[in-house]
Amino acid sequence: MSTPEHLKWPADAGCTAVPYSVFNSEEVYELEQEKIYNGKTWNFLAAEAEIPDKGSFKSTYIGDTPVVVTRGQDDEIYAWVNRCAHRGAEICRERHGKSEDGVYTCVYHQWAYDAKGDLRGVPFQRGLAGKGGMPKDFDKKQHGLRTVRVVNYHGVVFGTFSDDTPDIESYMGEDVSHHLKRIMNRPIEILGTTRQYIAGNWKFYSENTKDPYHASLLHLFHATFGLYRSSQKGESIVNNDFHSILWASSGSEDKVALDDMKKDKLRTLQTGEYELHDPSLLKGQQEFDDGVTLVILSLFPSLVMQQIQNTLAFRQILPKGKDAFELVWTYFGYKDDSEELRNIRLKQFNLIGPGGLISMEDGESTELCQKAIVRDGSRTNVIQMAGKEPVGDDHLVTEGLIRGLWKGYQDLMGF
Amino acid sequence: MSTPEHLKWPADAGCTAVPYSVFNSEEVYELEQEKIYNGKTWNFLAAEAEIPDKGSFKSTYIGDTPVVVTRGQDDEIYAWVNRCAHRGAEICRERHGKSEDGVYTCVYHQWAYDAKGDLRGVPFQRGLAGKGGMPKDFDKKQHGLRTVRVVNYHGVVFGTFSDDTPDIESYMGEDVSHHLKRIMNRPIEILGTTRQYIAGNWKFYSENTKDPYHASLLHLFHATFGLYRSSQKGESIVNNDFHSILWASSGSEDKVALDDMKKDKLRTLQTGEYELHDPSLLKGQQEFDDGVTLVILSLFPSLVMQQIQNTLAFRQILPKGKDAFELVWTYFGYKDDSEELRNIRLKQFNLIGPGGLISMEDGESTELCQKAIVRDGSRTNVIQMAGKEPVGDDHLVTEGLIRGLWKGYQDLMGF
Amino acid sequence: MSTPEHLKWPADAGCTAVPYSVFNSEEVYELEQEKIYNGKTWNFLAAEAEIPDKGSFKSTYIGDTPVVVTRGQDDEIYAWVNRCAHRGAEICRERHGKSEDGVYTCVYHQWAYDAKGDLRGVPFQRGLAGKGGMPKDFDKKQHGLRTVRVVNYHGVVFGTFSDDTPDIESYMGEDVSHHLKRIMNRPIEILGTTRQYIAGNWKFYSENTKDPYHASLLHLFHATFGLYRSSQKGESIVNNDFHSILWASSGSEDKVALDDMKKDKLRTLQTGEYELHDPSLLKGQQEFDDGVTLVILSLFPSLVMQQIQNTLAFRQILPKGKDAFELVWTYFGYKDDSEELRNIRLKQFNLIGPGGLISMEDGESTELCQKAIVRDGSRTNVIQMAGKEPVGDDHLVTEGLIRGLWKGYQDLMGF
Amino acid sequence: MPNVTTPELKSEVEDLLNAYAQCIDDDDLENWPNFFTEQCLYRIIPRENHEVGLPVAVIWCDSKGMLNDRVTALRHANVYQVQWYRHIISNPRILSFDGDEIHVQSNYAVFKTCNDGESTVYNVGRYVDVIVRDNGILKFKERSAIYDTHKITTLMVIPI
Amino acid sequence: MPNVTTPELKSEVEDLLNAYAQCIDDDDLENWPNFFTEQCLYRIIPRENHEVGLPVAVIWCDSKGMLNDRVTALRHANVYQVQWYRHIISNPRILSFDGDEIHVQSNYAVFKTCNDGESTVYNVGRYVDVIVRDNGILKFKERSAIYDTHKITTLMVIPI
Amino acid sequence: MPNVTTPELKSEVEDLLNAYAQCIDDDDLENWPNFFTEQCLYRIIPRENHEVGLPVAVIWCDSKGMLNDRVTALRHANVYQVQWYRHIISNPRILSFDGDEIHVQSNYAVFKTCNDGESTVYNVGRYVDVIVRDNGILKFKERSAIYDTHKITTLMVIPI
Ligand code: FES
Ligand code: FES
Ligand code: FES
Ligand SMILES: [Fe+3]
Ligand SMILES: [Fe+3]
Ligand SMILES: [Fe+3]
Repeated sequence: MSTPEHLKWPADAGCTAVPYSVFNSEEVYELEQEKIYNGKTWNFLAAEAEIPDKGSFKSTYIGDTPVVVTRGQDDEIYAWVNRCAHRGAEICRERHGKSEDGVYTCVYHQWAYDAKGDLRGVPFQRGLAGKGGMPKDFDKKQHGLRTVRVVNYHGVVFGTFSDDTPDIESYMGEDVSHHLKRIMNRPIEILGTTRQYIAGNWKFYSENTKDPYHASLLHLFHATFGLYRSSQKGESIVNNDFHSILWASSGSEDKVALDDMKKDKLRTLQTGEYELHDPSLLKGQQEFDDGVTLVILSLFPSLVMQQIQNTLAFRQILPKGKDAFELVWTYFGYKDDSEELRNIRLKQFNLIGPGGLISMEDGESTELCQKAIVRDGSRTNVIQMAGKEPVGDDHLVTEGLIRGLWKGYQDLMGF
Repeated sequence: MSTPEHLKWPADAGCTAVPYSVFNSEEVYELEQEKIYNGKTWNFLAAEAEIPDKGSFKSTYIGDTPVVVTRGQDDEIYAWVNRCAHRGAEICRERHGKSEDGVYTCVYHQWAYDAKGDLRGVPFQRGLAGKGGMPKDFDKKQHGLRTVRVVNYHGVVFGTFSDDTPDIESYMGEDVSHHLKRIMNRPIEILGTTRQYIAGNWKFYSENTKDPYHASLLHLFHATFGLYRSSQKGESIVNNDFHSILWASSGSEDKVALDDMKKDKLRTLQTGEYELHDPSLLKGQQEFDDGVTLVILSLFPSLVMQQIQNTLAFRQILPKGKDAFELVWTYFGYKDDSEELRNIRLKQFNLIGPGGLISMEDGESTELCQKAIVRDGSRTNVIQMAGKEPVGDDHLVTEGLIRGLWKGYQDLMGF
Repeated sequence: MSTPEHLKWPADAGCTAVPYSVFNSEEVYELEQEKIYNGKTWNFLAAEAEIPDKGSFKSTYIGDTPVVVTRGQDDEIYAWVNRCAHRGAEICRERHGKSEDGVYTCVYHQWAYDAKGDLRGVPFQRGLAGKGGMPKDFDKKQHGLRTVRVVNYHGVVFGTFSDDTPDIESYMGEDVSHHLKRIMNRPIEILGTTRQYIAGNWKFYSENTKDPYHASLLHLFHATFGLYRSSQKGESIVNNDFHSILWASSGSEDKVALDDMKKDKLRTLQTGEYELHDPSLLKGQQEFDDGVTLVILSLFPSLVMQQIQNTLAFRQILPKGKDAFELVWTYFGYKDDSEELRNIRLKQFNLIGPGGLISMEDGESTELCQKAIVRDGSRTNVIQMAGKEPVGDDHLVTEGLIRGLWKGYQDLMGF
Repeated sequence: MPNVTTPELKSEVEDLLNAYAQCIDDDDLENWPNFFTEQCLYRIIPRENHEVGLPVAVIWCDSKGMLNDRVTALRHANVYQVQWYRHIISNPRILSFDGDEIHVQSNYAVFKTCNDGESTVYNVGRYVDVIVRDNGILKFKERSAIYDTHKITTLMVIPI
Repeated sequence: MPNVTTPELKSEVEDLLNAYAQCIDDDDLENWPNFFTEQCLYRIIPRENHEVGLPVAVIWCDSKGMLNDRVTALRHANVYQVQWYRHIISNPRILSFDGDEIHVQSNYAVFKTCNDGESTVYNVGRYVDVIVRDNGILKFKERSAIYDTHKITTLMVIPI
Repeated sequence: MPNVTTPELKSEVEDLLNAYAQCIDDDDLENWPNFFTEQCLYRIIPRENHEVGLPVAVIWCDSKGMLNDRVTALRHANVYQVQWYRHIISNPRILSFDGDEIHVQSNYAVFKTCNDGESTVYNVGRYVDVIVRDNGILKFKERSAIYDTHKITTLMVIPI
C-alpha cells in the first residue's frame, strides 16, 4: 500500500512543523502499522531477564500485532505472531509463564507448536479409524506460525518483521548503543511492572521523550529539587534521525544559565518555598562513575530506557489506535545490588511510573495535546527551539531531537 | 452496492482458506448487512410460543436492523422494522409484551399502527379548528411500516426482507428441515432466556457451530464424560452450502477410533482422573427413539438449534459490528413434559448457555480468534480437515461444513 | 472539501423528507464540522454573566472544537481555540475560572498568552547562557492562538470562525432577536448548570426544538396540566430558514381546537384522573405582560433559549460524533428577582433539565430515533404537518419550522 | 465532632439507608415517599453547582406531596425506556446527633441497566442526610444526593 | 416484617457474606462450597426471567456436590481467560428470622479484571439468601444471585 | 483465625475506614496523613506484582513525612486534570487482633470523575491493613492497596 496523496506532508513543513492530522487519522494509524511496525524497525520485546529459563515465554506486541517471545529448549530466544496457523486463535493466553515441555498448544483444536513456532502436532491428522484427517499433501512444515526476527542485544530482546532491517547496532547508532550498554553493563533483576493507558496518540509520547525543553518547565517537582534543569550540564544527541539520547548531571550547574532561567520568572523555580518532610526519598547513590544522573534513551518506535537517579526502567510504547497507547513500565536493578541500594531504588520509584512525582505529567501532556487537535488537521505545530535542523546539541535547550523524529518518520512513511 | 475490488477473495483460496480481513473490516460488515441480512436469507425471529396470544409481540433484530414480530387480532404472525414512518422513532420499546387492543403507538407523535404495520391513526391529521393538519393528498396507506416477509415453520418464526428468498423448506434443505421437525415435534414451553455478549466476529461463531473437530478437543468436560467425542457414531451434513446438521449418539463408540484418539495423547481424555461428586447432573432420559443425544442444527445466518442430552434451545446470533455479536439463548421443553423431565432439563441447562460446562468455551474461542487476527488481513486460515470439498461426511472428523459455509458466503457476498 | 456525490440529497425530497443516512454517517458529521461549525454560523459560547470580571474565562466548544471565551483586562470579550500554538496542548484546563493576571499559560512549556490569544512569553526564547533558544526570525506575533470572532448580544456571547458570517442581528432575524431581547431585558443571574449526554444525532434534537406537534403528544405531564397544548393560542415562526420561535399562552384556549383534540382520543388528556398532591409546583408568577408563558427560541446550530412558566434557561447543543451530543443547561433568573420569585424558579426547574417533568422526554425521543435508523439510510422520514413549505404559521399544529431547518441545512452543506 | 451514638442507633440508621435503597431497586416506588417526613427536603444536586454555591438541583422536592407527584408522573406521564437501578451504599457515618436530628453522610454508586442488559455506572456521589424520629420510626427530614457524575446519560427519572 | 435479630446475629451474618466474597475474590474457590449446607440450592438467575416467573438459571446447583463439581470443572476442564472478580456487597438486610432460618437480602456489584487490566462492571444484582446454623456455623441453605446485567460478557465461569 | 473482637472495636475499625475514604473523596487531603502513625507503611501495589512476589509499588511511603510530601507535591508541583474520587468500601473483615495490632482486610472500588463528567471504574482491589491504637485513636500502621486494575488510566496522583 503506497501513501495516499491526501495524507502527504505540507510541502514546506519539513521537520519543524507537523500537521495535526498525523495524530488523529485512522488512515495514518493503519499506515503506521504497515510501514513502521511491520517495516524496517526493531521493536522492544522483553528484557532477557523476563524469560530466564528454557520454556519461559512472554506475550507482548509489535505495534498492535500480538507477539510471543520464547526461550527454546536450545536456550535460544524466538518470537512469533500469537495466532494459530489453523483457524487463527490466540495460542498463548498468559502475559508470561513457562511451558515445561516447550510445547505451545492452541486450545481450540490443540494444534501444537514448539518455541520456534514450528507446527509439531495436529490432532486426528490421520483421522480416526480411517475416517477424516488432513489431506495427504498436508505438510506441517508449511503451516508454522508467522515468525519474528529476533536479536538479544546485551540483555534486551528486540524483534522485527522485516528481513531488510539493518543489524541492531547500526539501527540504533553509536551513542544509543553506548548508553544501552552503559545501563546493561551487568545482569539485571526485574523488580516489577506497571501499566498506564493514555488517551493520546503514541507519537506525542515519542516527542515527549525527546524533549529536554519540557522537562524543566512541565515537571515542577523535578525542577524545584534540581534533579534536572535545562541549565544543567548535559547533552542532546540524535542517532539515525529518530533515536536519541538525553543526559544530564544534577551536580553540575551553569550559573549563567540558571540566572537566565530565573530572569524568565517561570513558575518552575519554587526552591525555598518547598521542602521535603522526608528527604530520604532523594538520598540516592552515585552508582555511575561518569556522574550522569539522568539518561533518557529513546529508541524508535517502541522503547524508552531510562536512568533517573537510581531508578532504572524500560518503558514500552504500545499503540492502541489513533488516540490511545499503553505504556508498560518494567523496573529493574542489578542482580548484585546491595539490599540498601535495592531499597533506594524501590523508594525512588516514587519518582517514575504512573504515579511518579516527576513522570506522571508526561502521560498527561499527551492527553492535553490529543484533546486539543481534534480539528484543524491541516494546521501544524512549531518545532524551532534551537533552530530548524534535525540535530542534537551540547545542551538541553533544544527541540532538535524532535525534528529528527519527524524527519525519520516522513522517510519511513513515504510522506 | 456492488462488492469493491479490494475486498475480493484471494483467487486460489476457494473454501479452504479465509482471509482474516473478512472478520475485521467495517466495509465487509456493512456489505453483510446489505447482501446477507437484507438479502435472500431467512432469519430467526421467535419461537411461536414466545408470542402465544393475539396482541403478543417480541422485539428482535434481523442482522442489526430492529424488527418487531407480532400476532395480529386475526391470529396471523407479522413483522416490521421497528421505526416509525413519520420521523423515525422506535415504536416498540419493550423486549416482549402484549398490546391488548392490537395497536402499536409511537410515543413521539402518537402515530398508531396495527399488527400488520399499517398506519391507522395520525393525530391532528385534519388539524385543530381548521388549522394545520396533513396535506389533502396525504394517504395513510402510503405510510405504513417497512414490513418483513414472515413464515411460521413448525413453531419457529422466520423473517426475510427479500421477495426472492426461496420458500423456507427449500431454503433450509431436507436434513435441516427433518431435524427441525424432529425437535419441534409437539408444542414447546419456553423455560427462559439468557444473553451473552461476545467480542468476536459473528462468523467465527458460525464456524464454531459447524465444527465437530473442535468439539472433542476444546470442550474437555464434554469429552471427558463421553457426552460427545469425535470417535462417536454420528454424521456431518451440509444442506445448501451454509446450513448444516451435526448429530451424534453418546451410547455408541467406535473402539478403533477411540484407540486412535488415545494415541494422540491429547489433554482431552481425563477419564478416571475426574469424577462427578453429584452424578445427577448427567442422569437424563432417552427422549428420542433414534438414540441421538446431540444435534447441532445451524441455519445460516442467525439460528442454531440444539439438543444436547435433554437440553433444548434456540441460539440466535445477532451481529453488533465487525468484532462483536450477541448470542441469545432461548431454552425450552415440551408442554407435556413430566415434572421430572422438566427438572432434568433445568438441571442440565448447567451444560449450556453462558455458564455452560460444555458450551462456555465457544464464545471464548471466537474472542481468541478476534484478538489474534487484528493484523495480517490478507493472510488466511487453513480449513482442510477431511479434504477440501464443501461437503459433509458419515463421521465427525471434518471441517467440510465450514467449507460449505464459506462457499455459500462467497456466493451471497459476490466475493 | 466539496460535498461527495454519494451524500447528495434525494432529488425530489426537498425539505419534507430527510434520508436517514444524514443522522448516521461519519462523513456527514465531518462535513458538518467544516461547513456548519467552521462555516457561516454564530455559535453560543456563554452568557455574559458567566464571565463577569476581568480575567474571567469559560471553556466550551464550537461544534467539537474546544474554545475558550475570556474577558480581557480591557473588559472586552475574546475567544480562541484551546490549543497551544507551540506543540498543540490544551491551554485552559478548567471549565471556568478567573486568571488574576490575565495570562493564560500552557503547562507543557509555559508559553504564555493574553486574553486576546496573543503570544506574550516563550521560555528560553533567547536560550540559556547563549545556548539554544528560538531562531532570530521567530516572531511572537506570528504565533498567536487561532482566534474566534465574538459578539456580545444583549448579554449572550456568540462566536464564529468565519469572517463572512453576517452580523448577529441579520443572522438571527427579527423575531428571534425580538424574543432574545424580551428574555434578556435586564441583568440576569446564573443559578446553575446541568449536563445531559444523549445517544442521538444532534439534528434530531434540533428538529425536536422546532416541533410544536410533539409537544402536546409526547409530554403528557405538560399536556395534562394544560401548561401547553397545540390547541392553545400561539405561533410558530421561521427566521432565515433554520432559526425559529415557538410561543404559546397557557391561559388562552381555543375551545373548538380543544374539542377536535378530544375527538382524537389520545392518551394525551388525562385531566381529572390526575392531580398534584402539592400544587405549589405550578403556582408561578405572570412575569411578562404579554401573557406568553412558553417561548422556545431555537438559534441554529447550537442554542436553544427557553421560557417555560417562570423557568429561564440556555440549552447548548454540543455534537459528540454522529450518534451523540451533550446538552448543557444553564439556568438563570434576574439579578433583581425577589426571593419569592427566585424560589419559584428553583422549584419550577423540576419541569426542565435532565429530570424535567416536561422536558426529560426530548432527550429520550432523539435516542428512540437514533436506535431505529441504523439501517435503511436511503429511506426518508415524512415532514408534512401543515403542508410542505418551510414556513411558520399562526398556530402550533405544524412541522413548517422543521422544514425550514432542512432547507437551510441543505444550503449550508451543499447537499 | 465526636460520635455520641449507640450501636443500636447506628444499626437503625443503616437499616433506614438500606431499606431506602432496596425500595428503589425493587421498583417499589409508591413506598419511596414514606421514608420522608411530611415536611421534608429531597434534592439531587450536581457537585459542580454545590461547590460554587449555585442552588440548581435536578430534582427538588420540599414536601412529601411533591415526592408523591414525582412517582405519579413517572408512572403515568413520563416517557423513558425500561431501566433498573442498583444502589451500592458505602461507609455511612453519623456526623452528629443532638438527641433530635441525626446528621449522616454516606457514599453511593448507582448502576443502571436498560434493555440492552449492560449495567453502567449511572451516578455516583454522596448522600447528606438529616434523620429524625417520627412516631418512633427514623425518617429523612432532609436527603441530598450530591453527585459527581455531571454527565447524566439520557435523563434522570427514577430518584437516587 | 419486624427485624427481630440481635446485633450479634446481624454481625455474624455480615461476616458470612463478607467471608464468602473474599473467598471468591482471593481465588480460594476450593473452599467456596463450604459456605453451603450439604443440601443446598445455589442459583444465578437473570432478573428478566425471575420477574416473569421463568425458571432458567445460568448456574443451578442443588447439592454441595454440584458446587464441588463446578470448581473441579473450572480448574480442570473449562477454558477461559485469566480473570479476577472483585465483589462489592451493600446493605445486607435481615428480612426475617424464625429462630431457624434467617432470610437475608443484599445488593452486590462484581467487577471483572482480565489480562488487559481494565476493571469492568461485570455483574450487578441482589443476593436472596436463606441462612441456617450448621454445627454452630452459619451457612447458606439457599443463595440466589438475581442479576440485572442480562448482557453477560463472554461467559460466566466463576461463581457470583 | 477466630474473630476475637468486640462489636465496639469492629464499629471503631469501620469508622476509621469510612473516615479515611471520606477524607479523600472530600478532597481534604491535607488531613489524609493523620490517619497514619508516624512510622508507617503505605503502598499501592499492582496485584500482578504482588502475586509473583515482585516488590514494585506505584506509591510507596514509609513515613508520615513522605505522605505529607505527596500531598505537597500534588498541590504545588504535579500537573493533572481536575478529578474526583468516590470510594466504595465493602466487607471489612477483622482477620486477627492480638490486643495490639488489628489485621483488617476490605474490598474497595474507586470511581474517578473528571471534567467530562463521566464516572469511570478507576481502580478496584483490596485494602490489607495493620491498625494500632495511637494515643487512644485507631490509626494505620500499615495500609496496602492491592489493586486488580492494572490498566491505570492516564496517571495516579490522588492516593487510594
Ligand atoms: S485454531 Fe488453533 S488449533 Fe484450530
Ligand atoms: S416519529 Fe413516530 S409519531 Fe412522529
Ligand atoms: S505545547 Fe504549549 S508550551 Fe509547548
Ligand atoms: Fe517528561
Ligand atoms: Fe463448541
Ligand atoms: Fe419537547
